[in-house]
Amino acid sequence: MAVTIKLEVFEGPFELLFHLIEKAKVDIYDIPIADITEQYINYLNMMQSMDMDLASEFLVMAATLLEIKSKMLLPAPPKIDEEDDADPREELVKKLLEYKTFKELSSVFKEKLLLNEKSFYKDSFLADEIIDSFALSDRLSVEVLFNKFQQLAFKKVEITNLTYNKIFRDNVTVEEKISHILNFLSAKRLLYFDDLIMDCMSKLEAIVTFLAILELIKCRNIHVEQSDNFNKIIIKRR
Amino acid sequence: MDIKSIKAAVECILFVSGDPVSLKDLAGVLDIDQGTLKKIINQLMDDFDDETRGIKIIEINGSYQMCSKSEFYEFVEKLFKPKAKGGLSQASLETLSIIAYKQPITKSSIDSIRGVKSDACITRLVEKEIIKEIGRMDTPGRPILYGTTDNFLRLFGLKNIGDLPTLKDFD
Amino acid sequence: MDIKSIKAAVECILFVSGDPVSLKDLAGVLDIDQGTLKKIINQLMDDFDDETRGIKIIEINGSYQMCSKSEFYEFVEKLFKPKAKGGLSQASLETLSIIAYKQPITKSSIDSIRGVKSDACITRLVEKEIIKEIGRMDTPGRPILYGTTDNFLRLFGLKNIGDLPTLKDFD
Repeated sequence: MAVTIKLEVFEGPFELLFHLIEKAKVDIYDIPIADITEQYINYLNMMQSMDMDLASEFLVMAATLLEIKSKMLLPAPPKIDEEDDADPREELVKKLLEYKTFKELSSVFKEKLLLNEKSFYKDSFLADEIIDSFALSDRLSVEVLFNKFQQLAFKKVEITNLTYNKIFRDNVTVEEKISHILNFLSAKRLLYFDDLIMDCMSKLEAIVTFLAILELIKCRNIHVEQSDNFNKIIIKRR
Repeated sequence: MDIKSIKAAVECILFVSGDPVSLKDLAGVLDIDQGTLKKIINQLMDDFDDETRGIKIIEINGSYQMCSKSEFYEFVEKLFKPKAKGGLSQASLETLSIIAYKQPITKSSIDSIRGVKSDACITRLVEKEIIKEIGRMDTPGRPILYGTTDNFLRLFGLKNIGDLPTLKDFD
Repeated sequence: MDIKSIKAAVECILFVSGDPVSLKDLAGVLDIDQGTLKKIINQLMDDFDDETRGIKIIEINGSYQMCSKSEFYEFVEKLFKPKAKGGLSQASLETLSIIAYKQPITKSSIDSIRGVKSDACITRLVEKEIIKEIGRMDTPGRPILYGTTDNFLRLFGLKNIGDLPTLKDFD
């Protein structure tokens, strides 16, 4: 993919043209097209390292300006009908004004965005979390808990001499996860990190999965990318 | 149910939901007609204007949502250091403002207004769920038509698309 | 900052947090002494008692949290159709009651009191963050010791673990 190099501060030909018109302090409805065209082309010449994609747009505009300039130099053709005496600059001016409107509006939007960014929303509760957002004093009462415990206590079970059970570890190993991920990647072009983690049955498995990913990155078996903050993390085979 | 309880119930529901809840759903669950409920919610929104309140209710496309008041941002920031939302570039804002006013609009129409390619901006705006594909144009190539989302309204504090600043002597 | 703004700021912070926020943190960020702030929060909690309010502030172990009033549960339930979980199963309640009163306690002790295996119940309670691992016993195998969480206190409306009904003629 081509690297976008911004031409000075100008995003595009309209922006540059506007800059020149404003700098020259001329009426947008009566642009001295010869002057502005010269300045515009000088500017293009000044810019040495141009991104090709952008450059073509700037060059198209240069051609448009030159065309308008030549039309204005020619003597006006004999009028065929009343409506045909359009100013050759008209189309360009119309486009420039339209662009200007949106450019101005974008600053209005910017202000609104800045203001609203300071407001926060609550994370949405999933259906099964709704219960937890209530102080369920009437649903899960302490009395219920207490009664349950009393009933159990009267069972008078021996609590001494307890034999401790073994603690079973989740037996997913990093090696297994690595082959699991590689298997996936041999079938699919890419994997989402989120999906891998969501598939895990336990916290430990999630950790093991993460370690497996780190190991695969280290061994240069996979390539991990994220296009922007909080976007999905994509895992690809190298 | 009296008005007081209705207000309380709406506050409760909006708090629990987090997400916007439509007037229709609220009216249905509270068993009141939408017109009456709308009036009560408007009153409730005024109640929240009080200076002892740190939260507010906003309206988006006929739905309501609870959010914090921006005046207290400094405290929230100090306490929770919220993740930067990563604003929008000038180019994205330009693209967005064109889509907002001209929707439904194709990429090539946007490009022609801006005078530059808008592919990257559009991709970013779609990812951020600020704009979305809202259809296809019935012309060769069936180009995608873009429009704004409810998230756009929320981000920019607009009730609905009619709430956009009006375009003056233009078009 | 006047009292009104402090109340609003606390409301805002608790709303954004969702989780409990300690008096200490609140006092720090608002730059007020804890004693004064505690009085203001108590006033604020009274304000929330009003019948037009659907949410409230609860105190848990010196922290404050915003939650919805349970009176309105029916509406929320209708609206969001939560999975028919209805809280906790009998087995989970039994297990939880043992842990609440006997903490710290190992799984095998729980099993032996209940007379059945409690693995599934414990897993579910840990997932719901009602109980947690609070340490290991210094015996062979180093078994996990379980105890209740702050979430447990919140769910049962307790300020602290000492608030549990006392066991009379037992133990």
